Amino acid sequence: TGCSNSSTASKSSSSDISGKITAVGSTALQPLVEKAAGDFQKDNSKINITVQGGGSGTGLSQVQDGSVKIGNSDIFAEQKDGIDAKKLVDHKVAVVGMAPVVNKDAGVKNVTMDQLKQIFTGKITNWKDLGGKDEKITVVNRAEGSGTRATFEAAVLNGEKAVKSQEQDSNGTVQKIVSTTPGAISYLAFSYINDKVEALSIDDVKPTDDNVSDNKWKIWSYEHMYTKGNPKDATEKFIKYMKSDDVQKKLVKDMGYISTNDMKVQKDAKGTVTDK
Amino acid sequence: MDDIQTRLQKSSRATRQDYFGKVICYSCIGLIILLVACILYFIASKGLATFTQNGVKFWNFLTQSDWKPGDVDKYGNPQVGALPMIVTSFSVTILAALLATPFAIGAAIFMTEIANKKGAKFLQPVIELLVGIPSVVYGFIGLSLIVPFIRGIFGGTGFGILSGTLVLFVMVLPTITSLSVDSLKSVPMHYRQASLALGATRWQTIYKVILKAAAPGLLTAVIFGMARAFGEALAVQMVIGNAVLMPKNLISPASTLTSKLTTEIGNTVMGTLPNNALWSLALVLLFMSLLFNLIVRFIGRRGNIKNER
Amino acid sequence: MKTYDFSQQYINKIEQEVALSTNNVQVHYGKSHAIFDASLSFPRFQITSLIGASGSGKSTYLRCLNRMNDKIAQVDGEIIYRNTDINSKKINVYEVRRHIGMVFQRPNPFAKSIKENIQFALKNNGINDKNELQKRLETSLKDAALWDEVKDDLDKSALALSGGQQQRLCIARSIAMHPDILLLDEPASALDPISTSKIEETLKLLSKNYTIIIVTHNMQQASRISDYTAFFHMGHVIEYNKTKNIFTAPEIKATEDYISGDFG
Amino acid sequence: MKTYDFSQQYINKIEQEVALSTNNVQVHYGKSHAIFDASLSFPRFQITSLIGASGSGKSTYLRCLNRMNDKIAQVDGEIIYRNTDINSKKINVYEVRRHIGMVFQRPNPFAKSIKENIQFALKNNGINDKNELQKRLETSLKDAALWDEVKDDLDKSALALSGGQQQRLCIARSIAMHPDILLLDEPASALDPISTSKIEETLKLLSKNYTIIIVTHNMQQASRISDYTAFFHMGHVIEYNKTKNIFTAPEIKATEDYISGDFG
Amino acid sequence: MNAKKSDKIATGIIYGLVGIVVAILISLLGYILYNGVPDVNWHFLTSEAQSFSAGGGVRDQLFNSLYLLVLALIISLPIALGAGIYLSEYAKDNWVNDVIRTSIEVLSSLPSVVVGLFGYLLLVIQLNLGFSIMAGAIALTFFNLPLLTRNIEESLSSVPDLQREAGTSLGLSGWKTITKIILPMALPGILTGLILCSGRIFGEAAALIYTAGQSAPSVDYANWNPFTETSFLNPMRPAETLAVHIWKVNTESVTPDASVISSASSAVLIIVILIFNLGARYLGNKLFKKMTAAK
Ligand SMILES: Nc1ncnc2c1ncn2[C@@H]1O[C@H](COP(=O)(O)OP(=O)(O)OP(=O)(O)O)[C@@H](O)[C@H]1O
Ligand SMILES: Nc1ncnc2c1ncn2[C@@H]1O[C@H](COP(=O)(O)OP(=O)(O)OP(=O)(O)O)[C@@H](O)[C@H]1O
Ligand SMILES: [Mg+2]
Ligand SMILES: [Mg+2]
Ligand SMILES: O=P([O-])([O-])[O-]
Repeated sequence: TGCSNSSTASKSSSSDISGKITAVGSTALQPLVEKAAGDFQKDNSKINITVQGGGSGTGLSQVQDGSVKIGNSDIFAEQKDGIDAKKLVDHKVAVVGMAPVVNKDAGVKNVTMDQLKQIFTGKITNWKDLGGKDEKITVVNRAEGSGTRATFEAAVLNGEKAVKSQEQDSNGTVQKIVSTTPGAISYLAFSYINDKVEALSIDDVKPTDDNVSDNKWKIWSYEHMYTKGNPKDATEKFIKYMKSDDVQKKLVKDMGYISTNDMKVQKDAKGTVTDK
Repeated sequence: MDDIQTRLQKSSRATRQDYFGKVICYSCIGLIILLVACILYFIASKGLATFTQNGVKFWNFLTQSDWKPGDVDKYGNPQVGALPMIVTSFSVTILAALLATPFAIGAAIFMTEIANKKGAKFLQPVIELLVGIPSVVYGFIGLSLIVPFIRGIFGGTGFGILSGTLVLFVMVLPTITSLSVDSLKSVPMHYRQASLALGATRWQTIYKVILKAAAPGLLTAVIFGMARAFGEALAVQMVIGNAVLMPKNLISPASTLTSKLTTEIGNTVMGTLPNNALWSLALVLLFMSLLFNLIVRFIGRRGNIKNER
Repeated sequence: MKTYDFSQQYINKIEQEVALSTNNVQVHYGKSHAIFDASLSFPRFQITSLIGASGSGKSTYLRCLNRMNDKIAQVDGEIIYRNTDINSKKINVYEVRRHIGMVFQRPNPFAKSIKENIQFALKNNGINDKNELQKRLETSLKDAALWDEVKDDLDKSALALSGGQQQRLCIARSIAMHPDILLLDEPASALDPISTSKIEETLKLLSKNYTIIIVTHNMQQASRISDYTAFFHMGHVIEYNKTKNIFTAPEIKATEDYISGDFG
Repeated sequence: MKTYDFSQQYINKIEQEVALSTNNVQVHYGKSHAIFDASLSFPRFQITSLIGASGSGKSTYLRCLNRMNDKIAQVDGEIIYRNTDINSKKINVYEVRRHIGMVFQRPNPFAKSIKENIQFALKNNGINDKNELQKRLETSLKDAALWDEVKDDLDKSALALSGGQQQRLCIARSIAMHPDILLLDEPASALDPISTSKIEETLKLLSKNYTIIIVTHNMQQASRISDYTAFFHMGHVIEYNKTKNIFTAPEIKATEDYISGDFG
Repeated sequence: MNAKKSDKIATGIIYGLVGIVVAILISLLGYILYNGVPDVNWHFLTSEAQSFSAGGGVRDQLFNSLYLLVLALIISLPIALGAGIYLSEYAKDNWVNDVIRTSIEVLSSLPSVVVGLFGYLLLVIQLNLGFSIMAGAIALTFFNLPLLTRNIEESLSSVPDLQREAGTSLGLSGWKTITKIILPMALPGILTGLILCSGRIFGEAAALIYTAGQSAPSVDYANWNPFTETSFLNPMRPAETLAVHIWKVNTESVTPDASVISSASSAVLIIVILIFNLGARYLGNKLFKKMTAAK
């Protein structure tokens, strides 16, 4: 569009770099990037950043096509069919932990990893088998292809297929459904867990940031910002800003994410965890 | 010869105005046709790719009930079976229309034939107001009121076709009502006079004369209502359960074409089978609404008296 | 327009049996007063014409007689039919209209076939016998001088008829109900002379068994067919008398002026 | 209906200047043949009546004369106006209609004020002078015998007028355009005798400067005002002659029967 | 008495149906307003939205909704008018026009997401409009066109032919007759369609997520030059509408007071629509009276 660089002359700027960045993709990451972009533009008024959602799949395919500068994703590009990960450069900007959540009246607070797997593959169907109430288990899954689901299934299901069940595509809806449907179970990123739902411990490990940082809590993933090839100019500057302490120490925590700097381990695209 | 004679032969301002008007109108309709063609081409090219490029068999797509476009079954065929969603979409649309039509037409009759001016004046803006409530809001109200209500009465989770139908019922009610009001209003006053003068009661006049004369318009209203029900996603998605299962009853979780489409589209990569498969759903949607249209048109034409001028 | 003294009135008392009469009927459209104190009696089995200039209130008055003004205008006063005030709230208006039929100035057939136009109201009134329906269809169309033109095409839409044919259909539709009284509001203003004279003959014949009240602009028509004539002027009934008297020796100047205006 | 020999015709040749004439005009509505071979010449500055039974094609023929049947019916043959065949494709129909005005059976004023009804078309034809507009408004309303009734309320909606007033407004609207020829399709069928006679006077006056063709059901009207009369029967022009001759000594039996039907 | 009885029964049933409809309408609106209105205050209406802290408002979203409405109507109304006039005045009764009518109706049943994605690929990417109000307005036009066109066509056809004859016989062009005589008479009907469309624009989320976008960058309400980046009138900026905002806080937001924002926004939306509807009706009737000299 023709009107991107005509106006900003009046404001003082600490940088000469100008340009227009569009970042599209993961809805989970969107608020963080949006807020960071707002702060960033205060000092870089010649750089115009548009942040949009659309889903990780959209983010990855658009950045691969070159339609946008940055593709936000909850999963590794390698995990997504139809994406040529070699063309893309990964910038991990945060870590997010996920936990199984159940409706409060299920009466269960802790499960083993194996029990969890059996619930989601449809082998355990009543909470009383887990020491809870005599109530049918209603599994609420995330949409196929969602980053959260991919992470959850990689950590829990061990290659087995999930039972056919309800599916929802957003964290907010899942949270609402689990909190209002008796016997419901699903999983959420830590940031969406509140006191209306019960977050389960697994094998007596609590879902906390600390437990994620040393991989005691196994269900976690990175938030990625992908660029096509190495980022240049404005994009490079913005991504650098995302990784800076300004963002990592404050915004990331505010949003309920874990800073990559705090992690004691690292994970690769195949899910192998190694010490940092 | 004279002035008038030459003017008869020459074009005038009126001719130019008419030409101008025609150009405008034809270009507008042309633009719309172009747009429709574009969208159709776009959906068809993506939707058909599932069958042409990804080798899914069309018949399996229509008749199987496993939907996991990312995976293959034990014979190595992609699992792209849309039957449960087709059935569910049909069910909620038809049920919602069946439920809403009597209410909508009742309300429309009330507003045009029975109520005094004040009653109609009050009802009209209220009904139009409902059109503007975002789907999400309907969805959330459905989730917080209708789903627990159904759960309380019928047991189960409360998610399912019934909840979807009820939400859609409320959503299409204003559309059908206000379009019905328009078509009832356009029935000439003298029809009512003629019928009343013959000693027909108000109901006989409404039922046998007015509704009959307004039938095509009422059908159009219902079509638009069904179209809205059909294309609705965000609200239905929250209350129908979104499980790709053959609906066994009205209260088990199910999934419509649109809810599936909306849920998954952002998580798939353009050009891959999971993405194309979703566009195939959109294509089915398009065909279904075409079908509805043709059926209703057919009914409408039969109900109409011939050689009217 | 000349000015007359509207308190001047000549209303003849009917000595015969009265089929319908009005006492002090007043009509208001909102605030405008359209009919002032109309008190007339219509003799049984006779034809009465209502004449008067455009806007004088003929249609308004006529429409009161079978309650067609309900909801449109405010009608006060009494309308007596069979010893009952049919202008009262408690009255079943549908029955009133069934016994007091009406034909309008502009033809208003339904968008249905010719046959259905006639049989619609009959069926509504519980006449379902095929033979009876067919008989009424035929006789009413014949009486309205339409049968010959449409007999081969009874399933054609009524809207495909010419204006004149449409009006005759409306008359047939009314006659088919076998009403007691027939009100007609300029029924022939859209008809050619042949159809008009046929209709007039029909009305003449019908008047053996029906009481007929007709609004007309056509002085000849009024003098030809009607037994009594009422002259309306600006909402007032100025003169009411035997037609003969009205046309040959009107009592009031306004009537005379109007009548002669036509022949002048 | 009686059967006549339609090949029997008596068409009088006009010796005066001719304002408009048709040669072998045929009209088809789809497959139905509504006008057969109508060839008539209308004398300048005279009034010609078209009479005939309902459905005989009078309106259909009249509507051809200013191309109002375009799109509705298939019209073949020649219509000659100012040495030009105005039934040809190349003709500017808007100019035709501007010079050959028309008034319809049912009053059709625009849903605008009385004033705008008259001035709308004038303005569209480039008449923007305030005085001229005002003058035409006044004279046309006066000519149509409506001025006195509406002069205080020219901004009132035309739809609030009575049927008769509406029709007179439509006549005024046409006259205001200063047409060359004026076509009227039963313009007085909705009018009372006083307005009718005013209109008739107007037409008489207008015929000094205009050529007038009028469809009417009213034999008296035809005989009172018109110089020439054409009798239509089932789509054929049966007889065309001086009005005097038609009404006193018709050449053809069908005409005689029709005329006398009215007075019979 | 049979007919009279059935008249009574039918009237009773109609009253019953209307009663239920009214009950639904009232309770629905009551529910939304009851939950939302207590949280609507001046601060809420005039402050910016917050991503993850409480106390955010809907100033920009509210403005965006209205601006988008205006733009969408500016684009779709003329096209729908042209097309509606074509269908009611020029279209002959043949199969071509049947196909046109059907395809317009089919267009109206497309799910919002599909239109949104189509708009995204065509407008945002292909035509390089970016996520912008303009792209959103054009996408919404796809929805509006069928409903508006149909509505205009019907309103025009319900004007009696006598009026067309009147115009034609005075030597007016068809176009003048249609625009100056028929159209004003059809105005009340057209208005209904317009209001319904506006409702749809206010309430639409799915199609806008991919076109107008879901972020509301802060804009300068003092900058009236629509060609500058920061102007609130700039049609090329991304713009989250109220409906999209409601969707976003409900689905993905981590704002602590998400439910408050959502219900308050819904209430605001309803009030705005109400004001808009009444205003449109008032102005429409005034216009109608002015153009037709009706009292
Ligand atoms: N529906 C109405 N609302 C308001 N005023 C009306 C209505 N109908 C008629 N009027 C007015 O009442 C008066 C009487 O009208 P009415 O139609 O009874 O006259 P009429 O004698 O039948 O005239 P015409 O011969 O033209 O039919 C007129 O001034 C007319 O303008
Ligand atoms: N639009 C039309 N489509 C088809 N047929 C028509 C149409 N208009 C008129 N006709 C037919 O053409 C014939 C002539 O009709 P026309 O209206 O010219 O008769 P008319 O002499 O004017 O009758 P009237 O005195 O009743 O007005 C009639 O049979 C009529 O049914
Ligand atoms: Mg009258
Ligand atoms: Mg005619
Ligand atoms: O963050 P998601 O990809 O699971 O929506």
